[in-house]
Amino acid sequence: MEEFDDDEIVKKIMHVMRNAPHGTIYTYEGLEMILIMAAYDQDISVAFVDDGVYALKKGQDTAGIEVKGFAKTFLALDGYDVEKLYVDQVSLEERGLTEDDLVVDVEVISSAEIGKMMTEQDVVIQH
Amino acid sequence: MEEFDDDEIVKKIMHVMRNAPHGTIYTYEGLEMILIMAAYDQDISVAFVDDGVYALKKGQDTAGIEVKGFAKTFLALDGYDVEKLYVDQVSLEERGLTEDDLVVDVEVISSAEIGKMMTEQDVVIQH
Amino acid sequence: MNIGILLKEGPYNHQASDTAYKFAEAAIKKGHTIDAVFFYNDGVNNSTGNMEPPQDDRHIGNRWVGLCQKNNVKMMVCIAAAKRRGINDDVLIDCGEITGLGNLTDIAIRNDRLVTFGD
Amino acid sequence: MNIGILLKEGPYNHQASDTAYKFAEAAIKKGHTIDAVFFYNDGVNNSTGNMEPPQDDRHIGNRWVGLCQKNNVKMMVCIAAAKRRGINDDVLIDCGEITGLGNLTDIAIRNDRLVTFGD
Amino acid sequence: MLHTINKSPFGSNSFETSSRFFQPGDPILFIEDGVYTVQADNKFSKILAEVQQNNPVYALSPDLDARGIGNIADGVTTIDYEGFVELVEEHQVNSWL
Amino acid sequence: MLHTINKSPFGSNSFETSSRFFQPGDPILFIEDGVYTVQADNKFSKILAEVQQNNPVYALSPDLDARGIGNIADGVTTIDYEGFVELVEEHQVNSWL
Repeated sequence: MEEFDDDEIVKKIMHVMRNAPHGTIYTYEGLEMILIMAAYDQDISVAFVDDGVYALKKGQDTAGIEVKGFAKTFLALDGYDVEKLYVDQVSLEERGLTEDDLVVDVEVISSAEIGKMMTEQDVVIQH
Repeated sequence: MEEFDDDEIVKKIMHVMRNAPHGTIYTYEGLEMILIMAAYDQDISVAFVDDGVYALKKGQDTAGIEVKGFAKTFLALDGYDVEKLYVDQVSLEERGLTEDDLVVDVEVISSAEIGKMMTEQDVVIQH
Repeated sequence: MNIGILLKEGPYNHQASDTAYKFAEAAIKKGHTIDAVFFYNDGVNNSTGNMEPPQDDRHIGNRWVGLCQKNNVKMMVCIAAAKRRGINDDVLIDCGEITGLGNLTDIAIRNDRLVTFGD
Repeated sequence: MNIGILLKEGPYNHQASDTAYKFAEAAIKKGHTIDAVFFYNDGVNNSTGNMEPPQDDRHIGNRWVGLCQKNNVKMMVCIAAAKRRGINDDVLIDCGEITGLGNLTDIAIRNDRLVTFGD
Repeated sequence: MLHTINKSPFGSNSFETSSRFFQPGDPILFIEDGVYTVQADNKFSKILAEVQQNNPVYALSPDLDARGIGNIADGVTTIDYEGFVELVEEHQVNSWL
Repeated sequence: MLHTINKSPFGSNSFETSSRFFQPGDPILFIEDGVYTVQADNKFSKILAEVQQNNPVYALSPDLDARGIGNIADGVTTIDYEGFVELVEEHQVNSWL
C-alpha cells in the first residue's frame, strides 16, 4: 500500500462488463477488482453492456462445467456500498431478457444515458 | 518423432485462417504449423475466411508496431508444395478487396464450395 | 476410437481448457483412447506446474497430470509457442513434454479424430 | 502528467502488450511519467522472466524490465490472477512485484489517467 | 462434419459466418458462450430456424445450465459431454473459434 | 472522453456497440485490428460516416501500415503513438475491448 496522501481524494470509477460469464474469466476477475476497489471509498459504478448483462441472469448453475459460479456475488455489492448498477436497455432487449430475469436490482437505462455518465468519470475500466 | 508406421498414410488436412494478422498471433502461429505439416507429405489446403483474408493483403509493413511481419511467408508455401489456397469470396468482397490486393495467387471461391471441401477433410484446424 | 486434442488457449482465462478436459474425460469413460493433448498458442500456459488456484476452485494443472497418469494421455507442448511465452522444463507439469509441431502432425495422422478447443 | 497502465492480455498472443509498451515509450518521450504498469487477467503472463522469443523477434519481457530500470516504471502483477496462472516469485522478471488489487486502486486514484490495453 | 461454435452470436460473427459453410445434414453443436444462440426469442432466432431446416442442432446442457438458459428454441437437442463424444464418433470435427 | 477501439468490426461488435455510447465531440481512436474500420469502401463505411458527423475520428498509422491499409475513409486523421499520447493528455480514456 502507498502512504495515505490520497486519503481524501474520491474518484469516479466506472466498471463496464461487456463479456458473457464463464466463456472467459473477464467478468469474474472484473468482479474481484470491484470488490477490492469498493473498500477504498471511491465513487464506484458498474455498467452492464452487451453480453455483460448475461452475468446477472438468474438460475446459473455451473456445477456441470466445473467452473466457479459468481452470479450471487453481485448481490453482495450492495453491502460494499456499490449501489450504482446500470444495465443498457438495448443490450437487455436484444437478448430477449427483462429485469425480472436478473439476480439483482439494477437501473435499466439508455445507451445515451450511460454514455453521458462515462464522460463524467475519472476512470473507466472495461472487463 | 514417432516410428514410421504412418509412412504411407496421406490425410487431407485443411487449415482455416479466420483472424486478422498482428492483432493476435493466431495467423502467424498457424502459418508456422502449416510449414511444419507441409514437410510430412500430407494433402494440405488453406482456406482464408473472414478477417483471415487480411493476412494476404499486399503492402503490410510492421516496422512501426515492432511485431514480426509474415505476409511474404505465404509466398514460400508454394515451395513446400502447399498449393491449395482458397479465399472465401464473400469475405473478400465485404472488405472491399479483390484478388489484386493479395500477395499470392489464390482461388477465390464460394463459401458453399469451401464448405463442401471441409466435409471431405480428415482434419480441419481453425487458427 | 483414437482421439487427439489440440488446445489453443490458456487455463482459467478461457473455458476452452475446461471443455477440453471434460470432453477427454467423457471420451475415456466411453472407452475411447485419448492419445495426446497438444498445447499450442496460449494453450502452452496449461503446462506450468506452478498454478495455485483458490482452494475452492478446480486445479487445471493437476487435472492434466491426472489424465496423463491415470489414462496415459500424452501432454505435449509446442516448443516454439512455449519458448516465447516463458514455458520451459523448469516449470513444466509432471508428464509434460516440450516438443515440435511434427508431433502434432503425427497426432493428426495416426488418430481417427483431432478435436480443437480454443477461443 | 502522471499515467497508469492496466494491461489485460499476455505477451505475443495479443498485440495489447506491444501497444501498451509503445504508448508508454511515447508518453515518456513527451515528458510524462508512467507511474506503473499493472498486469491483470492473462496480462500477468507478461511478467515471466523465462521468455525466449526467436532472435529476430522483440523480447517483450526485457522491454518491460528496460522500462522499469531506465524510467522507474513500477511493474505490478496482481497476486490472485498470477497465482491461478502459475506466475510466482520464482519466475518473475527483474523489477516485477506481485501485489494486490489495492495497488491498482491506488494507481487509479493517484494518477491523472489510467489507460487500459487488452483484447 | 460436426461444426462446433463456442462464441456468443452477439459479440462475434462465428455463427453467421460458419452458417454459410454448413453442408445439408451437418450437425451443429453450440458449446460454451455459443449456447446463447439457442436461447428462445433472441435476435438470432430467425437465422437459427433457417439453419435447422437443413441441419440438426445440438447444445451442450452443462453450458446452458451454467448460463441459466432454460428456455431454448424448438427443435434444439440438448446433450451432455457424453453426447458430444457420440457426435464425434460419427463425424470429423470442425471447431469454429 | 477518448474512446479507443481495437477490434475488427467484421469479427466483433465493439464498434457498433460503442458507437451507441459516444457523446458528441468525443474523439474516437482506432488501434490494432480496429483500424480495419477506417479502410475506405468497406461494409462499415456508412456507420463510420455517421459517427464522423459528431465525432472526430483518428486511426493509429503504425497499425494501418502493419496491415497494408493505404486507402482510408475521408476525414479520418492518422496519428502515431505520440499523437495517441496527445489525445490522452486532453481526455480521459475509455478502452473498448
